[in-house]
Amino acid sequence: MGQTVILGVIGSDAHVVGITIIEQALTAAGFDVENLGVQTSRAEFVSAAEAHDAGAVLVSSLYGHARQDCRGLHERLAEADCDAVTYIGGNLAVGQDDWSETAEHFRELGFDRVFDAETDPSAVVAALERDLDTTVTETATDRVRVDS
Amino acid sequence: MGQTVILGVIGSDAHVVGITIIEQALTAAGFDVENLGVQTSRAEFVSAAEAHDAGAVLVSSLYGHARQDCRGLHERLAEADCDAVTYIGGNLAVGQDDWSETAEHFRELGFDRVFDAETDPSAVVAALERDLDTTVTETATDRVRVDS
Amino acid sequence: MVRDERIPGDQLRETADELRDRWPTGADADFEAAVEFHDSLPPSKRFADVLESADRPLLQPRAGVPRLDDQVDLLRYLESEGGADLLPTTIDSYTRDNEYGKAQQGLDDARESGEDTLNGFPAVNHGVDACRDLVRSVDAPVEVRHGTPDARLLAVVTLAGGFESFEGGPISYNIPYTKEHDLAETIEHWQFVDRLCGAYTERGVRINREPFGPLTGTLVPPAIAIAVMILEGLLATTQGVRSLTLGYGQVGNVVQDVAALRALRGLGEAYLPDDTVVTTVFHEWMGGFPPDEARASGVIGLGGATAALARPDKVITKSPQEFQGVPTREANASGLRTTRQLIDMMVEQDIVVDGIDRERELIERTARSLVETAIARGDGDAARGTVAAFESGELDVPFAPSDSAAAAVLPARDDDGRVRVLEWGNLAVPDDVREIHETRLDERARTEGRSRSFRMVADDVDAISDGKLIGRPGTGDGTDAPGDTGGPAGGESDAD
Amino acid sequence: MVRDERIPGDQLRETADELRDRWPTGADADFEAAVEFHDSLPPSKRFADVLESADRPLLQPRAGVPRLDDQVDLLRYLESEGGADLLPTTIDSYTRDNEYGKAQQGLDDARESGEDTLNGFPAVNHGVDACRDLVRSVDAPVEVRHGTPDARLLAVVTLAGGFESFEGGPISYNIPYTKEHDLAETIEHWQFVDRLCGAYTERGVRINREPFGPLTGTLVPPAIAIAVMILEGLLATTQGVRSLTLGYGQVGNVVQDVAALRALRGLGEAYLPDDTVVTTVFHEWMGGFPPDEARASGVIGLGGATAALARPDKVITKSPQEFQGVPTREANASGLRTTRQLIDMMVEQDIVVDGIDRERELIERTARSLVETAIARGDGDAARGTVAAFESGELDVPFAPSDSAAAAVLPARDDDGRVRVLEWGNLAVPDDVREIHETRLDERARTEGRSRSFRMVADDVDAISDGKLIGRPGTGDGTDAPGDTGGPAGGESDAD
Repeated sequence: MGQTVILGVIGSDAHVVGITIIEQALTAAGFDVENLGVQTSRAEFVSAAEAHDAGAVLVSSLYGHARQDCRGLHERLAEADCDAVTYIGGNLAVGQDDWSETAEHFRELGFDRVFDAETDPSAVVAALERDLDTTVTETATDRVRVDS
Repeated sequence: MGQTVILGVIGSDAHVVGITIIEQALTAAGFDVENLGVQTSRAEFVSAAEAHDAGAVLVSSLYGHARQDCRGLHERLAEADCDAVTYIGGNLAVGQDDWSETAEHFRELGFDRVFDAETDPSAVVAALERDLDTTVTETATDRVRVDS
Repeated sequence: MVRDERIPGDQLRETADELRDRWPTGADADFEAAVEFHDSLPPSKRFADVLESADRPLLQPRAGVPRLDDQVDLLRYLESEGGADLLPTTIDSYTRDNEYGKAQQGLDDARESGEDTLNGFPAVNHGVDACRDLVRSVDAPVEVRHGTPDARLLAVVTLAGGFESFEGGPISYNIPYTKEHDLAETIEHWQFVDRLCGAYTERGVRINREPFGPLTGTLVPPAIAIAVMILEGLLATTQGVRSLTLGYGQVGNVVQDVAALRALRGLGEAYLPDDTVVTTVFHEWMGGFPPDEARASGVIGLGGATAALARPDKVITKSPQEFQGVPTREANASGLRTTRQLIDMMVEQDIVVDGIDRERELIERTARSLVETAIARGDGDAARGTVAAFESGELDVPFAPSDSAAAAVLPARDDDGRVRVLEWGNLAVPDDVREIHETRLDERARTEGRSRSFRMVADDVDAISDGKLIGRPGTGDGTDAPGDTGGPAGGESDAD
Repeated sequence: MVRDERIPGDQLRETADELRDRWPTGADADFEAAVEFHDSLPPSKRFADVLESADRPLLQPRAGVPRLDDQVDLLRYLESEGGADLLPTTIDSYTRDNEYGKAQQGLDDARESGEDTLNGFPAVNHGVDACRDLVRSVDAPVEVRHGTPDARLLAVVTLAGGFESFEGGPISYNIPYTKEHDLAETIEHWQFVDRLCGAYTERGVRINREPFGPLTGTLVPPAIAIAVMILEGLLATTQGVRSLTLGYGQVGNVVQDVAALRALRGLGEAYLPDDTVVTTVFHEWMGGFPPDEARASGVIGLGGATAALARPDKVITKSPQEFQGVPTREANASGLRTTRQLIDMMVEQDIVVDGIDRERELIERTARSLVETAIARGDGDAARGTVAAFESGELDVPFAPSDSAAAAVLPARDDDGRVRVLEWGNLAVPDDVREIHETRLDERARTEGRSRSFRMVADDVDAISDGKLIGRPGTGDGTDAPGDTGGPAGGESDAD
């Protein structure tokens, strides 16, 4: 497992502000980041993870269709022998669903961590530092939201 | 019948802007005006009309209780041998009543002219000039509202 | 004869005892117990301290319903959903007329039927304990807002009940509100109220007093409002008031409103004793509102924007339902939040508008002339002088229904929308000030191709409710603006 | 290779013929008949003339529903109840993706079920006659608003259908809207659209073109938006466009917004040919809105106030329901009326704000540098240069999803709330301009006691929806503001 972090907005979603900020946070924290941008397909996530020997795949979704968009992603990653940790974050369901149920759903799909849209990027950085067991530049932990 | 114009807001009504403007319009047109102000009782209208040998009594009402407030006014004016013409103007009924019905009601009470709240003061001036058969300073007829 | 002199302590007690006999609840208004109750309140309910230490304009709505539990619910709602920083309790009309029997009937009816037949909270009838329950039940400080010429018993009960701010004054709650109340007598009544506040102040309970700045609420020239504020402030401080919030009602011209608020603060500090803390309150537009919530929100938005520029200590907000009378609590909270959004988006911006100092200087010079003329008419006594100056018309308020005022002054907007004086009556202002006003009004007359006349006044009174600032000919001519709900556009709003 | 050269007439006809074969309704788009239809329209429906001759800012909402009769009703409502001066027809997403088959399915579904499954008016599917019915059914001129990278067939049908204004452009409808559209190809597509407008113009039907100024709608530094407007304006005029409305989206800082609108107009007139009439359009805040209609009305109020100061030719209004997506027609009309009230109350006032010229000079200098760098990269050719400058990142748009832009630029507000550049990427701006931005951002960092970092960006993106202008630490931290309807506060709004 490498150290590169793959980042992208899945499906037809074009919300770019959130991953732009996450990218900045990860880069500032010393990670190698490959930002696939908005409207990224499952296949693009998988091939990027393969090509970069990714340590982590971070999926963003803000437009409410994450369930459909993520279906089969982990199977394809497994087929590609990718052992990267996977996170997902954003507005993960349409409407006012119960969050713990939503989070459980995505954990069952295979995501190692599930973040809501109010998550501070520093929380993602901290999680990655633990999960990738790497030493990176120290980062402040000001609360910053990533809901867009 | 004299030429003095008696002016006042009847009942417990305290809306003063309208009669202030009417007073200005009449004074500018050359009339002698006795402004009784707000919260004027029927009795006060009658005694002022008597005292000044009024040519006209102008009643203003903006708060919706004109029907009750005017009841008996004309009988008392007659008792006092006052032959002044009488006008009423303002918001003469609560809510969105039919105007022609409202106007008819006040004519039946004895008012010679009935004006709504959108009336131009110059229309009142013109009516008085006809009714009092007097020559007064010419006045412009810009449309001015008297709804307050 | 009324004099601007401090009421002796024994006379205060004697009058208070007399007043307390006028209605059964008066008996519970024990001064010592009241001081103890105030002392028990947390710092967050100390009205004067909260207001005077704020680092941004605090927002306060108007609100009053007859029943205690409803009033508690309403105020809590305005705190939580409106973000109100300071709370009001608006008193009903019967209480304003000292008709406690009728107020009782209304309160009993409301309790029985569940319907509100009173237009406010009858605090005298509720009595001291209910007032304390109210004060205890909310988080923010609460002020008594009313419109009562003789508010002595109301003050005795509500101050004992834990309210720490009291609106009104002898001029501002007489001249715009009543026809026949004698001004000298009203001054004496308010000397009692102020002296009572002073008595609390001496015991460490610094009651905030707030003269009502908007007066008749209709195109009041700023200098007139400010002169009244200064005179009421002088009368109040004589009686021992040490926390004074002077008021001003928005006229809608940004430069003039900012200039007026600065003049108000400046003259307040210049004329009032050093041991008095002077703050300012800005009332969002008090004249006629558009009969449409969207356009009303625009009027409120301009109020918020002006407050962000002028930074008064407090803003009294309006609701988008202003046109139709008493707003729902939701609309009331909306007005608070629209105002808050404007202030919070603008208050950190460095927006310096030209010409404010020049307008401020004009306002200050005019207000000084009015104040000093009044004091001179009383041979140095502000109370006697106020009565004399109103009698002579040297001090005057446009559209005042009171027999105590000449009401000969008529205002009109100039070509820039600033409120100027069209008819002066006997108003005591320097000739050069008059010339400035007349020149400005002539400019407007030329722009509009008509002569300077009362028709401008009539047009201006309706302009904002018709969707404009200035009543130009050919606009506001009865053709309904989009969103107009029909019905005549009311050009006058009941003061407060 | 794309070049900024006029498409020859025969090539225009050839491409038009090809496009008309792509969907059955194309056959009805006969150019001569279209010119005749435009000639038959009354002066009040001539978009360019109405806009260019207005003596006050005209208001225009956004609105589009699938069915023709509903669209007619909606537009009539916005005219009569909102007082809209100019009307829109917003096109659905399938049409924006050139998926006319899917749009047809959506339209058929809407007609059958009565429910709207499309998010706009599928004008290509409706065809020329239906568009003419729409234009005939309303009183004001109508513009096509969309977001389509390849809008050629849409232009063929809607211009033949009597629309006289067409929004968008090769940069502004690519960079903020799509990921994979090639910029050079999009420029070629828009050269066709502009050339078609030019063909109408030559025949006396002066079609108005409106590049989309707000771009990504999220803290776009004014100079970047203006540079894009100038480049799109140059490309359009090459093709014969003679009525251009350049756009700018409110950032919320009054001085910067007024300065930007003046810079936009000034540079538009400086760079574009003399025979082109340049007007400006101000978009009310395009970023995230507060999840509360009252606070949203406050944001709209600031938009109206800014428009009153800056006096653009047109204002695109927002609705108080912006947070929840497509507004009801009532809310849409409300946004119009709130804006109108602010403008009409303020526009006659002489409000001169300090510092606008200084900010304008900074914006103009920066925008000139961007424009001239782009043109230089194309050896004098604006089309080639635009592609090259975006590829090198010398021209860049923050938060751009497009692969054609570096999207390396990151904006943040300074201590006064003005949008500055935090991360420059390769943006082609003079060193002294960079220094000014950095100094200002350092000031903010000092005020907030934190380092200049992307965290400011994240905080600023959410600030207005959280009720502030500047994202200070310790504010907007997830504690709900009064009136918050719950749910995460969306920091981004879909562009247009």
